[in-house]
Amino acid sequence: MSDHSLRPVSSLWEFANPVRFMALSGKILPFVWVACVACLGVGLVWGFFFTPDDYRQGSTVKIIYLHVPSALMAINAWFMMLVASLIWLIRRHHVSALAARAAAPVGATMTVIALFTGAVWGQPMWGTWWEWDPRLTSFLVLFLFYLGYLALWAAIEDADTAADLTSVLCIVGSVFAVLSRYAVVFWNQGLHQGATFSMDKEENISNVFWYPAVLSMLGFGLLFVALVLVGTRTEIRLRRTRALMARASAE
Amino acid sequence: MMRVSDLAIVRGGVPLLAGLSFAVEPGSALILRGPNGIGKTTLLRTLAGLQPPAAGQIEVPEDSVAYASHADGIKGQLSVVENLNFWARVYGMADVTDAVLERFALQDLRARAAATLSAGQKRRLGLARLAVIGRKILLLDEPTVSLDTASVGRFASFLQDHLDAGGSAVIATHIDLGFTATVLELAPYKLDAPALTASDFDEAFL
Amino acid sequence: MMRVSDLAIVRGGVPLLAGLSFAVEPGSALILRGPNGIGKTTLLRTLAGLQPPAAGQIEVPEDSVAYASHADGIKGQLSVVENLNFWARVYGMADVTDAVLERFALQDLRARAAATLSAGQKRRLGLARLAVIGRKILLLDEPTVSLDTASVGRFASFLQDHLDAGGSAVIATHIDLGFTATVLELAPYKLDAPALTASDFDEAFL
Amino acid sequence: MIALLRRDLALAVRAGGGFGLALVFFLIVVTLVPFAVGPGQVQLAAIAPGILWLGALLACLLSLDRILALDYEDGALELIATAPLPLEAVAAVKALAHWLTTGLPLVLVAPVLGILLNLPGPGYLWVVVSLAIGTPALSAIGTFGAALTVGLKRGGLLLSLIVLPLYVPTLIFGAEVARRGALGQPLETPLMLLAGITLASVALLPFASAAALRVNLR
Amino acid sequence: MIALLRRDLALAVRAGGGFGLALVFFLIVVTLVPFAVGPGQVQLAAIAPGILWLGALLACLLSLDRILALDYEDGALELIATAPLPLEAVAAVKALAHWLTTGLPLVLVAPVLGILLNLPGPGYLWVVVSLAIGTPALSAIGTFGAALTVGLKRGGLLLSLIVLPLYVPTLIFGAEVARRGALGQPLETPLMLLAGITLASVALLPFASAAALRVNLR
Ligand code: HEM
Ligand SMILES: Nc1ncnc2c1ncn2[C@@H]1O[C@H](COP(=O)(O)OP(=O)(O)OP(=O)(O)O)[C@@H](O)[C@H]1O
Ligand SMILES: Nc1ncnc2c1ncn2[C@@H]1O[C@H](COP(=O)(O)OP(=O)(O)OP(=O)(O)O)[C@@H](O)[C@H]1O
Ligand SMILES: [Mg+2]
Ligand SMILES: [Mg+2]
Repeated sequence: MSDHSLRPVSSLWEFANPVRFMALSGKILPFVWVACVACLGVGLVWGFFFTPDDYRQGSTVKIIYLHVPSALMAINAWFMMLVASLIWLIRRHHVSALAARAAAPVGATMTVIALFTGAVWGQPMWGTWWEWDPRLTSFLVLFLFYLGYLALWAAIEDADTAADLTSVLCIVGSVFAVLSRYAVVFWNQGLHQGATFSMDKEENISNVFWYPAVLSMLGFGLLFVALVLVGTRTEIRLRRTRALMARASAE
Repeated sequence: MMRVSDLAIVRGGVPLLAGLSFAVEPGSALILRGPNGIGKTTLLRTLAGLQPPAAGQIEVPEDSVAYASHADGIKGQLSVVENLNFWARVYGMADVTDAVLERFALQDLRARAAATLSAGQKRRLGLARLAVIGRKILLLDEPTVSLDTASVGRFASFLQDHLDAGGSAVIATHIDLGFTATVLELAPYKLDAPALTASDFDEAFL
Repeated sequence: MMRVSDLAIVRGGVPLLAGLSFAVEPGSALILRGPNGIGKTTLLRTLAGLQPPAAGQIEVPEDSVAYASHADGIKGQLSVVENLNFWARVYGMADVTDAVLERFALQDLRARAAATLSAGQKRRLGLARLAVIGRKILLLDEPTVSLDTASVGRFASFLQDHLDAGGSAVIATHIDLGFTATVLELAPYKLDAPALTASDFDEAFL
Repeated sequence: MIALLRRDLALAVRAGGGFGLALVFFLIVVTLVPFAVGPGQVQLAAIAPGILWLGALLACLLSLDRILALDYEDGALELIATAPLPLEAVAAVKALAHWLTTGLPLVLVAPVLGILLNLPGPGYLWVVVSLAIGTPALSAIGTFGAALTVGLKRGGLLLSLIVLPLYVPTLIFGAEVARRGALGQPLETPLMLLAGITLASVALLPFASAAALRVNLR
Repeated sequence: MIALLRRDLALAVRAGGGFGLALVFFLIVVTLVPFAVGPGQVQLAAIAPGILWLGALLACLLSLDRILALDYEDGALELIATAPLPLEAVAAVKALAHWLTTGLPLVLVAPVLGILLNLPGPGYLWVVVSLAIGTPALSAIGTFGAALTVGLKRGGLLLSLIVLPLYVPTLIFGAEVARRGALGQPLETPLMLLAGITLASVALLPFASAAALRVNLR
């Protein structure tokens, strides 16, 4: 597996070569982990212990350091799966199929974390665990998409078939996910009182909260990258072992 | 008519046969022989275009192939005649004639719902489909399963007429059909199946 | 062992055969022969107790009969060994042994999900079931369908051993299994099917 | 293609076919709702348009696995795939047949069930209109889901799982049209959006379905 | 019998088995309800116990045809019927396996879904209790329906049609217990009736199921 991993990279697509991918990802993975732990550690500790309580929300505001990053990564993970699926369908690079597969559980977990922290937060804020707010609702729908995607992967045994079908589902699903988002906003527009607490705009948030928030977002991003790399590498190793054992027993 | 060169086939990620080359001329039939599990069904599916070959070429005139699998694709709620007419229409042919029904001894069963046929009667119906769709090259997977001797003879005579009319056929079978045809033993092309299966997908990671 | 007297059978309201009397002694096999649709499957189902006879008696020791139908009752998601063990346990027998697997040439496929077997391999699995459930009287409906010659031989030798051990069998088949057995031609017992079928239910109104 | 459509329709109306059963399921779901939520008149009227849409959607859903699974199991799908029909056309015809045997009857019977739920007066028209416009999308999306899961042993529930999130936009806009209709509010926007979803699904999804079918038959 | 139970459970958890999917269907139905009826808090809370029961019932219903139809299609049911197991026991085991893979998970997940529907506080306990007591009846009744329709080509919807009316009493008492629980009203009577239905179904219906099976295999 060694020689062509040493050649200089002439095109981005070369990383789609499993050998090159393994070599490179093996090298950067430790750095990603270190950076991830650093960002998360500093961001969360800073956020939890060294920021003042919000005057309206008290200490519950601190959940934002988990909630917002996980929510962002939940969406980004699906987007990454979409790109990877397209690459698999068009260029048939096996690594990208496995990367999409590895991203799905991570993305689904992020969605669950966002939903859960949101619910925990909603209890003191809105006095209810759940509110059919458009944003929350579209997250719930996103979670359903993740479930369907994962279930389809799990139900198909043949790897090629599974990769093809899940890719098709991911693409069609993306279109419908965007549609759902608009539908949900439309649906709850008139009924939901605008009073819902929102810090959507950056001006609403003071720097004391902002810096640790950025750090933990970065940390979650790196965590996602690291987990996807680990997942992809494990899958690649698994398949390589299977292929090697198959060859060995054939000889 | 059908020309196959250096074909290799794979099923469920396991390479089965490789280096197959043969040609089937109009008016001739090729019989595939080999023990259970060697890959006859897979080969016929590949020739029918249902799965891509792992290597090699298949040349075959467009719209000339008909495939008959282990299963007959019969709709139990439709009658015998309705089943046949459906296939005839899908292939743009005329409805089934009495001659065809008689040929496959289905005339008494014509209005019977196909679900109530016995195993051999169902098989006869499945084979009669080949007579109404007007295709030249027939790919047949164990066509005589469940048939009694009289029906086997009937089917052999249908096939002989088909060949005489310039058609051709590739047939996987374990029994003797009683007419002259080239026999292709598949055993020499067999790849030793690995005990542990590696799919194409896995191979990409070596 | 099994004693049948003056049996009549009906399928879908149509009387098929009548006046059948035979006995199958321990150590002997009976082969049912007849053209497609005469009623072999129906007869075997009746003997297995799945449908009541229209007339006549069937005497058979309790808990001694095993039936193997056209379909094999295999669960595709379970492995070969899991399938066999399930049946063994249902019949209160010990798990499948390597000897049985070898006998049916399944040893290399033991951990394979049954869905990925070829037609003949599935059939071998279906037949291997008969070896693990420990029943004396086997009712077999076209057991050799899809089997290659080697497998047919293997099955015949299993059957011969079963008979030598004092078992017995009733077999519907169109081909020659290559061992000595009484042959029962069903054609003479055939009833001419009425063109319009009256079911038992309708008959009650006459 | 016409042969295929006619066969599918014939199969549906034969004994054991799906025709009428989706309808009856719709009827039953709608009947069970008052038992489940309690019989307060006002409350029922308020949720009536939504329940009608939900019931129609579930009835549709239940009949999806008949679209392709039966043909797959008895081998007919392989034979159809090797026949001289483009698979895209097969997928479109299958969706059409499903709509004719399921969606259309649901549309026609919805007003009757509206009575059971105390649907307010002007609601009838808009329930029917929204269902008529929306159900073709349900059939097209459902055929896509059926094509994705056809190879899998009894993919029934998996099929539901995959299809239901895809149904969300159609359901939201459809129910919104019906609800606004019942209240006499303006409903142009959701109506246009609903029509857009249907047109796009019907035009584009057969291609995705055919791709999935090809992979599954491999 | 234990072999049969173990096999059914093994089949359910294998890839393509039904396990977990009923759950997900439940989740989805409950999620779709607000889309259909609109997001008003008060209204949702009022119908929450009923919707949870209806969702559980439909999820159960969808998985019914797996109980026997798969075994029928591949011939295993005929072989099981000729095996030395009383058919009554087979029916009971099949119902038990269905409950373990469907009803039980539904009971466990119901409180979580209650949150989505703004179920009032005391409701959680009684939703769980009523489902725990009621779902075994759903499985037993469902197995009977499955046995009645097993011979019929894809009896899926017909099965629903036959089973749904049989589910009505269970649904009424179950939803009543849950609703009264949510409102803090006395609920002994419906609870006793619900328990009575379950006990009777579980004890007696396997005999009816076995009789139906015997006829269908004939
Ligand atoms: C299950 C419940 C919830 C879900 C699924 C959810 C989802 C999301 C998502 C997707 C985002 C990121 C979107 C963006 O940045 O544009 C977000 C951000 C946020 N959410 Fe939630 N949320 C939930 C509950 C809550 C609750 C209860 C509150 C507060 C009372 C809340 C307050 C916020 C805030 C302040 C942000 C940050 C917005 C920003 O950084 O621009 N969320 N939530
Ligand atoms: N479900 C059914 N309803 C009505 N008639 C049926 C049904 N199944 C079979 N028949 C009819 O009953 C007769 C006997 O069928 P059976 O399956 O017993 O024949 P068989 O001898 O096993 O034939 P084969 O050799 O083709 O398997 C046939 O004429 C068949 O058409
Ligand atoms: N779906 C599948 N997944 C994985 N392997 C399979 C699958 N179907 C068949 N196989 C395997 O592929 C090989 C070839 O099967 P195939 O059905 O082509 O054999 P065949 O020559 O037709 O045998 P038979 O005479 O028994 O019908 C067999 O070893 C079989 O076990
Ligand atoms: Mg084969
Ligand atoms: Mg027969």
